[in-house]
Amino acid sequence: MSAVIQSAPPRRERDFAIGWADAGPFLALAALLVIGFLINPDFLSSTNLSNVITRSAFIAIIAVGATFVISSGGLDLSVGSMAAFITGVMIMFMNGMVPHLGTWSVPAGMAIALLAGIACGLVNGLIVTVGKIEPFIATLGTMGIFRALITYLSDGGTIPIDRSLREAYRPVYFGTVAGIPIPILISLAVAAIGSFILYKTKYGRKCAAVGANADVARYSGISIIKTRTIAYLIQGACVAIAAICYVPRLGAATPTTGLLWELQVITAVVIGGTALRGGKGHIWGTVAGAVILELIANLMVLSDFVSEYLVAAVQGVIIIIAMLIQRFSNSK
Amino acid sequence: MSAVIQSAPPRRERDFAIGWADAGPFLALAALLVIGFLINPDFLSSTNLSNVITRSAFIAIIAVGATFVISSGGLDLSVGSMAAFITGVMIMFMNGMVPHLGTWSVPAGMAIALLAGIACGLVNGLIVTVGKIEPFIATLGTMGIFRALITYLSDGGTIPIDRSLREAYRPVYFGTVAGIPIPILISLAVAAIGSFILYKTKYGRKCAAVGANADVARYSGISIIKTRTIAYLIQGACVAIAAICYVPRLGAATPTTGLLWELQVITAVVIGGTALRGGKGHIWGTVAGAVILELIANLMVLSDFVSEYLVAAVQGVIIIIAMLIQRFSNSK
Amino acid sequence: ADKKVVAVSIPAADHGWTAGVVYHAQAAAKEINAAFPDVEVIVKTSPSATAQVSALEDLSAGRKLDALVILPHTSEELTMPVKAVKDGGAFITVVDRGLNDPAIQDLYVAGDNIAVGKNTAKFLVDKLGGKGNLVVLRGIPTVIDDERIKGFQDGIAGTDLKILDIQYANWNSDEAFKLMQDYLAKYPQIDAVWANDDDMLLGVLEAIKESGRTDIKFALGGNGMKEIVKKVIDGDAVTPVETPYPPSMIKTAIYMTVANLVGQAPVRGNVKLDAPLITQANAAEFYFPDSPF
Amino acid sequence: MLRAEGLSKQYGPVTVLSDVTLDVRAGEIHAIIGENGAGKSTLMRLISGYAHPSDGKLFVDGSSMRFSTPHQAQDAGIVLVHQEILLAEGLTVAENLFLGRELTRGGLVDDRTMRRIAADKLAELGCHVSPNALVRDVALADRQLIQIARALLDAHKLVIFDEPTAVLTGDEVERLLEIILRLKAQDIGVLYISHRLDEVQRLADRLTVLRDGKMVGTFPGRTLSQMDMAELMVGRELSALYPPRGDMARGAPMLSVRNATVPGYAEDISFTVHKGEVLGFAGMIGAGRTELFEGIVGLRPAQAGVELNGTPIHIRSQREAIDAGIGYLTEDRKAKGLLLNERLAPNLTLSALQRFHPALAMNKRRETGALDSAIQSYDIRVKNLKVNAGQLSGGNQQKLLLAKILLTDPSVVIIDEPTRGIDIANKAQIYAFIRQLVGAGKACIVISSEMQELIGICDRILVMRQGRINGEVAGEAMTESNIALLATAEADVSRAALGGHS
Ligand SMILES: Nc1ncnc2c1ncn2[C@@H]1O[C@H](COP(=O)(O)OP(=O)(O)OP(=O)(O)O)[C@@H](O)[C@H]1O
Ligand SMILES: Nc1ncnc2c1ncn2[C@@H]1O[C@H](COP(=O)(O)OP(=O)(O)OP(=O)(O)O)[C@@H](O)[C@H]1O
Ligand SMILES: O[C@@H]1[C@@H](O)[C@H](O)OC[C@H]1O
Ligand SMILES: [Mg+2]
Ligand SMILES: [Mg+2]
Repeated sequence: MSAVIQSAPPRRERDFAIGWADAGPFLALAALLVIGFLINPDFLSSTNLSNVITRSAFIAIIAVGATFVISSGGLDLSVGSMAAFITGVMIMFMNGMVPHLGTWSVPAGMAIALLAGIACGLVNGLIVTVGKIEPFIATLGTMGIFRALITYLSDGGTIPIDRSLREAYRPVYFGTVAGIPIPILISLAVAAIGSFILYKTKYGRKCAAVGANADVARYSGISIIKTRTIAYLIQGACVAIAAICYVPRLGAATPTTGLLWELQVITAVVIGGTALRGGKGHIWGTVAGAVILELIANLMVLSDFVSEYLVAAVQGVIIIIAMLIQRFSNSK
Repeated sequence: MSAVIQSAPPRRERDFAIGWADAGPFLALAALLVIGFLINPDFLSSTNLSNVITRSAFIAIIAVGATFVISSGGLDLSVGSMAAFITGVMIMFMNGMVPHLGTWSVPAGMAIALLAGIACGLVNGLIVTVGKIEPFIATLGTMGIFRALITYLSDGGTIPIDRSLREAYRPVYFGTVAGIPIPILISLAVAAIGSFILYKTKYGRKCAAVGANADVARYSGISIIKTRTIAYLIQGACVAIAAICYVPRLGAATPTTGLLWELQVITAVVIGGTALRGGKGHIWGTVAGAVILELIANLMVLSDFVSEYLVAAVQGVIIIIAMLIQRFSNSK
Repeated sequence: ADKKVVAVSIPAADHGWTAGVVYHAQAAAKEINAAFPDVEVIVKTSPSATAQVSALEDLSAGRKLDALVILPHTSEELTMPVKAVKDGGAFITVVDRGLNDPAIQDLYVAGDNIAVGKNTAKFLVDKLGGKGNLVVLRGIPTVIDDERIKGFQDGIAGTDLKILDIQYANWNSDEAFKLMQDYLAKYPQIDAVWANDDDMLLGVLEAIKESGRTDIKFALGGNGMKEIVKKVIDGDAVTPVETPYPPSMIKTAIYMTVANLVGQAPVRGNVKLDAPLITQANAAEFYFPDSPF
Repeated sequence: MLRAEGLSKQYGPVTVLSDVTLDVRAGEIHAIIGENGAGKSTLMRLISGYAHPSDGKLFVDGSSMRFSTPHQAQDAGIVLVHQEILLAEGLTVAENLFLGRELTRGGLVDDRTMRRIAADKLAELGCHVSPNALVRDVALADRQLIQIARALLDAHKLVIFDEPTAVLTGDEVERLLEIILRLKAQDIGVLYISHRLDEVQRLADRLTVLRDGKMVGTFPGRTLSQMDMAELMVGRELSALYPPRGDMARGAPMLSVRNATVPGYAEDISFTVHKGEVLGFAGMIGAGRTELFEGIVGLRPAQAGVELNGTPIHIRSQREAIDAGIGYLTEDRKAKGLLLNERLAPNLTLSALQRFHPALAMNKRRETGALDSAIQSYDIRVKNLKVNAGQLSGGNQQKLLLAKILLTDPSVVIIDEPTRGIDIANKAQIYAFIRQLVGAGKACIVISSEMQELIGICDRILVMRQGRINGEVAGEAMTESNIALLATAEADVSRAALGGHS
């Protein structure tokens, strides 16, 4: 039977093609940079760009985690309040440890933050997978819970980081390595690890399969519960990393820390090209999405012709236009 | 092949199952009433219940519209700011008309509100369908736009309704017919019309079909663009009706009117049993969902043992438990 | 055993200042409930104006209120609902953000927002010699915010102080940090910054510190947050003054309301807390290291 | 009545159909045959408005037509029953049947009438699902019947069936063929695609053969033998369809199942399959075969005592089954087998990911190698390796799925409908393959709705009826009539008929 003559040999897979479909968010980003420059040349100044990209790091880092969750068919509305909660727990722990550990309480606090993040992710994951509750509702519930916990921990006020730790910890947000701000480096590292996991490991395949068609995944011997739960764990870890970078910025946790971050995070993921209904995730697109959002906000301040009342409107319009650019560039 | 021809035994019917599956939100509602009574017997007093249900009317009315949008596979994050925007436009129009129309400017204002709502819905619908932008992003964009517009219209302050109209307009929220508060009657009417449209008309079928499987719908000659756009129009009209009921309660439009309603609305729809990924919508479940949310908030006020800081946490926990009750009751 | 019921309705702790309000309200309730056996003070927080209206309905549906102490989320939206409570026979105390119809309140306790803006402005006019570039961060769209901005604008009127830019940062330190970074990128020469709330000032200071810019002579806030008052005490060069707007005004209001109820002294009218400039000289009076705010 | 002239279709740089000319007369049954991937479904999609020709013309009753939507084609009287199921799973059977053309009374949808008509139409086809059931809950075969009923709801000039019988069993097939003959009698044109050449032989007035996207020719029906047709399709001589049954003695018990119960579907089922044996499972639609095995491999709740190579094992999930060496190939390749929007390689390796991850990272070269060899050994016809699984022709999807399961290297292979939609040449190849498997010391269970296929390749056949095993046939007793009897009649009756055998 194998003697069948095959008329044309199949074409080899070409990997560039993938890159092209992914280009949407980067094109939108480029367009934005050009527009920004035309509006105000200061926009492209290195201080400004570095400020903006550094600021986008939190959202980018959290959004890398969200790419996993969304890719696996989930959603997480709790990331903003989770960030606040983790920040609070971390600072309280560090402050408490100062008498014993001195500045070593900074790394100890980081470890605690990671643990707390993973624990929060686990809670979300289990409610969604084992409890079988629609992710939107489940994480809306935990969003309220985490937010209330930080309010409770802080007595509604702020939890400032101990003075003696400030200077030791400050560089994590304000420092640079080879001229590049540390949060940028961290977010690049997180994205690199994220894309390695998503594109190169078994788990990444499982994640995309579960999001694309849960039945097919199940029939292929993939545990949906495990895969989705792990995605939430990754999300929790990413939130913790973002919190770790965030703390030195203002040096305190407050009940408003991370407010509405969830919306920005989801927006970054979607602008980046990952579909909300699950399936293939686009880590680098997500990062571009996070930068786009922060650039738009920055552009609003730098440009002079928008009334302060209308900033949100112009922002909305630009987001929609950015999506149109992307849509347009993707439809060959 | 075989000559034996014998029909297979008829399959078991599953007619009851449909009714039973719908019962989930109502069971959760019942459970909540019992718990509420145990916590504070005042909870079941007719004044309290009538207050709570009246209040839930806005969310219920908007959520009926959202049931269409979500059923057709869309999502609308802009409803809260749309409500604020419509309220503002309506009040400004009414106030401006007082010299010419006297109290007749109230019905005129209502007409304008409806028009404005439908126009907003049209904008959302077209961006999503013709612009082919993921609904989450599109309506997040318009959410910013509507919010900014109301801030702009009100100059950052409030747009109060003209004193001379207050008394004429008041009954729309505070009046009763046969002892039943008018907003309850209106929301029942909206839900009844909604379920009529969704379950008894061709359009309703199209809506569910588009949400369940867009390809199949398209192949069946159903226009996805038209169907989804109409869903957004219905959503706009429902927001307008909610705004109309809402104005006499607060007497003004402000930049914070309707803040975060979108989350409550979506939660009501999902608690009501409609899946976020689209398909069959459950109008009455949605209404029950809206009442559940408002009851939980009410319970928080009536119960005394929750620290004010933890209210959101308890609310989150109750929402998750309500979903579990529902899930449990649905799995035969 | 007929207790007099005093309901306290305030916004949820959504930023530092409101957190202070919640703290002081709860403290007052605890103290009074312990001290006066026939008075019961119930504190309820609400995350939005709508929720606050609901809370009023809920509080008065269950029991008869003898008094209501309210810090309204927004003025306009709460006016009618508070009137409804008043019609039910309760004594009404309004705090901070006023109602639209002053006839409703029996007692009004508030800070002077116009003065907050004006006193800060006057200080800047004075120190900068009536000349210079300013940037301003404002809170959320409310009357309070408007008044402060208006007071400030009145204060610099007629001088050569110029407001280069004014934007919302929602009384949020994070947003203020970003906004200040962007102001710094946009304007090469800024003489002074005014954030109309200390939460925002924290973000502003961090952004200035990080930029290393030295052209900014003053960065001022307002509200009397303990961290900022401490700076004034320590003689900080960039933040040498502050205006008070103490969240403890809620406690004052609750005590006055209870005093009225238990009959020792009928209390009516307006109490306006001054917003004098806090300087190194008087700062100690305004410093409460144990308060959360 | 319908004339297609010089139709061509390209997807990007790939030509899948070139210059096909075809005409269908009223009252004619015109069959289209060809190997998997020959372009049959593509041609049908062009004719019925689901895809647009790159070149060529369509004439209906002499006037030139261009369909931009299937709906327009339907208005012109042309309707297609898809090879792959196209129904909205979240809606009920009746709602699907009438989707886009609901009956109304006084402007309102008239559910009662629609349900009644739906039930009648389905009963005509021998399908007894409730019109109120959600399509999600009905078996695959029933879904196919629903699709057919949907196409037959309105009167059309031309009805196109793309492999309507692939998922049906004898009973339903008979009924469908009757209905097709009735259409012909009503002067309606029928285009009929099937890999079951016996059906083609019975029905076709004329038949058109496609090979690799090109016309081989149109021939008068009934004059060609099945072997002739097959050779026209593949362009060379074919050997026997079924491989010789090895004279290997059946080995030790490999997998034995005791008292398996899948609530609602199968009860108290026991059987053993031996090393080197092909065990068949026959039964009518709804007999519960699929659910039985889904239960055994941990895909649905079930109780069963399972022994593998004499060791009792407890399987709670598909993963555990795969790891234990039991592979199950689903009958529903579209919804449960393949990620249609994913490339071929990730689909192939999805059940056996471990193998391609020697270390942390995936070994891409190994994966590409696996795809190459799967394409080679299963003869997957694909012109462009960049396509998604959903873009493969139906038969080639089935081959990819088979390759996917076998990549896990199971010792017991359970194949639910192994040759669904596979052309005759490849069927032979798959049969040979199954023989090869058992020859190599594995055991194989084949669930099939094609009795001939079971008889052709199995050593032994168990027949299920209403969730129970109703009898067993082996050797000489493996005849269609015996199986049919066991599948439909009470055990006692059938035992009597079989002379006490089993
Ligand atoms: N959307 C598409 N993009 C690229 N190639 C496609 C697409 N659809 C079909 N093809 C290719 O066209 C060829 C013909 O497919 P078609 O489905 O018409 O075959 P078929 O004759 O129906 O086969 P089968 O008997 O297996 O159903 C295949 O090689 C298939 O991969
Ligand atoms: N949704 C359902 N609810 C209740 N019973 C069902 C449902 N779907 C199928 N059944 C029943 O389950 C049994 C088995 O169904 P199914 O048709 O899948 O069996 P099968 O033997 O695998 O058929 P096939 O020949 O298609 O493989 C039948 O008795 C059928 O009536
Ligand atoms: O909440 C407001 C506070 O932040 C502002 O600074 O002062 C007035 C308050 O109403
Ligand atoms: Mg085909
Ligand atoms: Mg089956």
